[in-house]
Amino acid sequence: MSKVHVSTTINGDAVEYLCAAEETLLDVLRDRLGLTGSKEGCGTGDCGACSVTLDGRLVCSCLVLGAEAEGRQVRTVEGIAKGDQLHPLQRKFIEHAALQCGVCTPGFLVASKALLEKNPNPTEHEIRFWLAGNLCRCTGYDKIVRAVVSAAAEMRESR
Amino acid sequence: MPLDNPKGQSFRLVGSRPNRPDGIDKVTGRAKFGADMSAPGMLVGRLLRSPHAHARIRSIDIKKALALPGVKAIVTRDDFKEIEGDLRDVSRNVMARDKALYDGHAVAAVAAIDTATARKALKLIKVDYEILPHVTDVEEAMKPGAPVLHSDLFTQGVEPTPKKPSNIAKRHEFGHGDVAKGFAEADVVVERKFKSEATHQGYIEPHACLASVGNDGQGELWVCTQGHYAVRNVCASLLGMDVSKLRVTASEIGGGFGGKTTVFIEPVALALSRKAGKPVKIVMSREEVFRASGPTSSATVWVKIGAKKDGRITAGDAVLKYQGGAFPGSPVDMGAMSAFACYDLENVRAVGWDVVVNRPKQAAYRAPGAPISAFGVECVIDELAQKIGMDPVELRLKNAAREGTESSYGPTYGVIGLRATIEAAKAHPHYKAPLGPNQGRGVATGFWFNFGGQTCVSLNINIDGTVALAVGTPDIGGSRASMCLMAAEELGIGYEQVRTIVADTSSLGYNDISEGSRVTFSTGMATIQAARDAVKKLCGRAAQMWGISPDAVLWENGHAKPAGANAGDFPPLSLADIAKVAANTGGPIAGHCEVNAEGAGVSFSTHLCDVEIDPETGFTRVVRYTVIQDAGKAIHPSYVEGQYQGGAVQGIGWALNEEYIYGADGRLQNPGFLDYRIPVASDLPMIDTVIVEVPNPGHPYGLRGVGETSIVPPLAAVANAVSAAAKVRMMEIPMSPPKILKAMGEAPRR
Amino acid sequence: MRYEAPKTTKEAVALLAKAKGLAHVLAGGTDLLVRLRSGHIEPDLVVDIKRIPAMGKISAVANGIRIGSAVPSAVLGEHAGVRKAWPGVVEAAKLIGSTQIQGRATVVGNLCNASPAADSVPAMVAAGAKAIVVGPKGRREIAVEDVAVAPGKTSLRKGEIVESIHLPKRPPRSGDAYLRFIPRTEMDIAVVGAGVSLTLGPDGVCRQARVALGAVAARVLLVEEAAAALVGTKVDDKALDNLAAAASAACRPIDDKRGTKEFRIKVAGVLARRAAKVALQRARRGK
Amino acid sequence: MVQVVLWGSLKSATGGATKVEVEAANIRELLSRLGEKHPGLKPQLDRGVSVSIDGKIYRDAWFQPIPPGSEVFLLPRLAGG
Repeated sequence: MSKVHVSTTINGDAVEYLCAAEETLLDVLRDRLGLTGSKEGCGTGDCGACSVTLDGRLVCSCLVLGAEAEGRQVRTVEGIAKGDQLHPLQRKFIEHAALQCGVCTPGFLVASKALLEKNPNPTEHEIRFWLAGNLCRCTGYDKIVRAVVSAAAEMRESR
Repeated sequence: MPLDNPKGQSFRLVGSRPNRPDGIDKVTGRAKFGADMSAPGMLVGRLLRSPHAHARIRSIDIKKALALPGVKAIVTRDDFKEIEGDLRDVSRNVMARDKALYDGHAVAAVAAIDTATARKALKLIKVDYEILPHVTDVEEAMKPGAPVLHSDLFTQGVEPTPKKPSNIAKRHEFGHGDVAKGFAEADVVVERKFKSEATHQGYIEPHACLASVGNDGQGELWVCTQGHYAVRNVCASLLGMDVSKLRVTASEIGGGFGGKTTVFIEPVALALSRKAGKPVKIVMSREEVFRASGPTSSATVWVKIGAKKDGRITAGDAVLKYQGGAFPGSPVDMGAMSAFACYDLENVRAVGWDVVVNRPKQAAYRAPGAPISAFGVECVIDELAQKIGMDPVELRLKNAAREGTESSYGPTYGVIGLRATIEAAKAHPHYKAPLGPNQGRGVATGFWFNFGGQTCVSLNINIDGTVALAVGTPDIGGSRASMCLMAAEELGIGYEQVRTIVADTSSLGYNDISEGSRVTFSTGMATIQAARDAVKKLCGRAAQMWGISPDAVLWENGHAKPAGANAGDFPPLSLADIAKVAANTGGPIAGHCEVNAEGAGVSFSTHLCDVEIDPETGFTRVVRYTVIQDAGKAIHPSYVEGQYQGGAVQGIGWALNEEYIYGADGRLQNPGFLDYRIPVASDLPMIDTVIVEVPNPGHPYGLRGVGETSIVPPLAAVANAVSAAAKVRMMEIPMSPPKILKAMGEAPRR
Repeated sequence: MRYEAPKTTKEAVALLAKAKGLAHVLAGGTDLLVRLRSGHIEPDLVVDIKRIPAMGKISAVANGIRIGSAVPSAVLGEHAGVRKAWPGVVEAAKLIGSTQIQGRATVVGNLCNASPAADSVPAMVAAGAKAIVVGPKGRREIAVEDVAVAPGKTSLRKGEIVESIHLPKRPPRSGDAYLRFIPRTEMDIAVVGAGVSLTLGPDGVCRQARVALGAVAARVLLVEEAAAALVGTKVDDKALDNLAAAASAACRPIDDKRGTKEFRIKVAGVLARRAAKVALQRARRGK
Repeated sequence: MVQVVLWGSLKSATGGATKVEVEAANIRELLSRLGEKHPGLKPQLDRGVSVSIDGKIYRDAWFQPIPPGSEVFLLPRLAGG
């Protein structure tokens, strides 16, 4: 069984890897590239813990084959902060205690960032529906929604 | 440890909301959870699970699988010695012996060079099953003639002990007074039977571990667990290892809620690693989590409550039947003890039946047992209020337990906050807000014991005056922030100067599991004591430097100072000043505490819930929700609120849409997040919280555990709201739309 | 398993036609990868069609709109032309899974997965959409309702692939809508789905209508009796009552973990009525 | 003498009594005397119990004193989530 050779860009860096045809992008990120920030909560696209963007589009990396990333731009939670500068969403998640166990947090951050890039001023309703594919079992979502609202406000002001 | 100052205390840091110390790790992807660790030469472990609900295992043939290139080890029941005593059932749950007792029960495991090979190997293992009749429903399992799971299970707690085995493991009874007399005095009696389905804790991180056992028999285990010391002790027993030879490190944990208080894959990974001589990682799939970890009980609950016309309750009686899965030990005892714990009753009784069925062995789930019995009791209270024509909050206030009440489970309550939460509910704008069409409001109260337990911490003063605090209770919801706050409060230094870590089992003494809402209470108490121990030593060093008696030194705002003019006139020494010269004054300075923390204060919560029902489809939406709970003292209010909100939402899910669905074949039909429907962000409103603080006399800062009580009232709060909106009493949860629509259709038109 | 990402439809067809063993088309992959990972299927070949330029496009054609098979729902939802002409189809496509799923899932994948509960299918059936099928023997056009023949089974022959969906051009005063019932607000599979498309005359009388129901039978149903209840009326309460009754009467559902027969039958009528009302409003607005 | 209240299902081991009296100054003494006086309780005592003294629940503490006249309850060993 020969492996697929893939050249892609992850968080802005050119990356090459070999993967099995049936291997998912999530497995590649976690097991081959050591990017364990993306989590597997279900493996069926129901929890959003593995959220990444593929050419700017929010997807579950458990439902993308590693081979499909050829020539694409992949962005993961590891690429959200710029060096030692946290993204406003990351800061607001901490400040608002929007995480308890933190395992869903990478997925929420990637998804929230994708939302704010598309809609800088989302309503609570829009945030809740955009994030419906990200499950959190600890917080009841209240503080997560508040953190996103607050980050959006800060980002609009600094624009 | 008693409350420092019963007259009220003021804090410098406790009660503030600083950023958590592990925050950055968790927002950048740097935090390492169970599945995030790897080791050189690591193998992939996978389990073969029974597809049958109940089957005798005649034989297991592993020859072909073992011959597959890339397969390094296979373990079955033959690799686990027979164990008697406490751990027998744990051992049999980890790996089936003579029988597979539920769909998903582990029967073999493979370690191979990669996932594909492991998967292929599992298919090559031939298990010869003799399929047996099964039972998954609690009432069915109690009937004479039901398929019996264990031929050596004889009901305990009944007189005389039966001669025939059955699925009824135990009868519990709690209460006092004379319920028959109480009902005779009642003007109004409400009697109802309720049913609740099994739910899962639904932590987002599946169970995962990485085991490595060397040829010298020394083992290392990296695992997501609520209690790594317990994992160590249990695994060592199951594998016949010395406890000292197994070092367990707790990874970051992606949710537990009680579900990660026991072992499933950990002993298997260790056994595979020992056999293969290489590290083995096992990560459960979500399907395995649902089929083969520890969901909670399904149950039937019968409740009868009688009251005078003025609302005074004269008697309460309940019979609870909880299935605990394939082995004895459902939390029905705690369900029975807590059923009426919110009320001041002269005549009360609760009987609980612990029943085994062909389902995975239940594990603790947030206030185990209590939400189910509270569901029945609080719904009957609601109906009683309607019958008497009394406001449901008033009825609760009239009968609420208070200091001096003989609790329904025995002990007399000390200072408790129940009335304060009910009064706060009554005064809350939510309770007075008008309702829209098709909306209904529900109220319910809840109780939980809260626990203490064995705790050990070590507080080390670093050379620059910062502090390293090592605790042994995994941080499941931000507890490190609370520990930093308490240590800094005691030492009089900044929050940022304390760093709390969760130490491995070889670096710190034994700690009980992070369960029972005990961490902030017990580890907090130990942290305070360790800090006080360190302060004593710091004062001693200062005394030495000043050449005065240690008794003449006091600690204030992070500085050693002479206690008074008689002690001498020395400029204060800061913690950093003393730390800097520690080598010259006697060596390292550290504070320690080893304690079995007692004195946990019970906690109460009152919830308000508004729902709106679509009368044509039964679709139900929670439109407003308020949690009011006694925290004793909130150390980090943000994380206290988080516990209130999270528990409430788990309860909302339980009430509306979450359930284990078994088919006629005894197999679980919905082992995934698609059809096991936990609440998503768009299902919910903001969850309002009110933190009530009635100090616990058994803790220096007055705190009470807050982790569990919040899941106790929601089942009934939502049921009462739905019943009000639908104008028909709902007695089964989850109240999924088909059930609501059916009930509305069958209800007499009003 | 072999992974191929051909650049043309012709190549894709050739790969599938030649394939020995089990071959699957990979569009969004939101169903395929779930089955692949769980071990429910073990294909020998997966043909990724997302590198075929024509399949990734939405284009206006003379007699309507063509949606390529690899167009994800999110992209469809951002397309002003489709949103204006077929809001019901777009809202149905937008109901497939989460935002993350939307970034991948395609309406053609939804169709070829052949689930009776597929959200986009009743809307496309109501719209009178056609599937453009390319195979070793050339190109053919089939009605969307004829693609799925049974749960998990399509009428496509070996080597055939759906290249695009064709949505017809709309006459003035037309509107469509899709509604589904799920117990939560998101993330569930439809327990019942109802798609309605209708066209009004200048006098406000319904001239033409199509009603389709999902998750109430082994296939998505095109319910002619329900459509007949609307045609020739002003879509008043009486017509809507008749529509609801006809929709409920057409259901042949099962009891399962997602809902009961009784519930599905009742709610099918409720949703058909509600969807018709939305479609009516849209038709009245659409000059 | 300490009066101990047992929970309902232990009645069968004490000949129907839910209140029993033993001589004990702390929890360890209490438990061992209970076991001696009512051997039927031994299995449950071995499996683990909690003891409530004046409203405070203790799970393990052998040497916790039981002041004269205390309200003492024997309870199942409890665990949380």
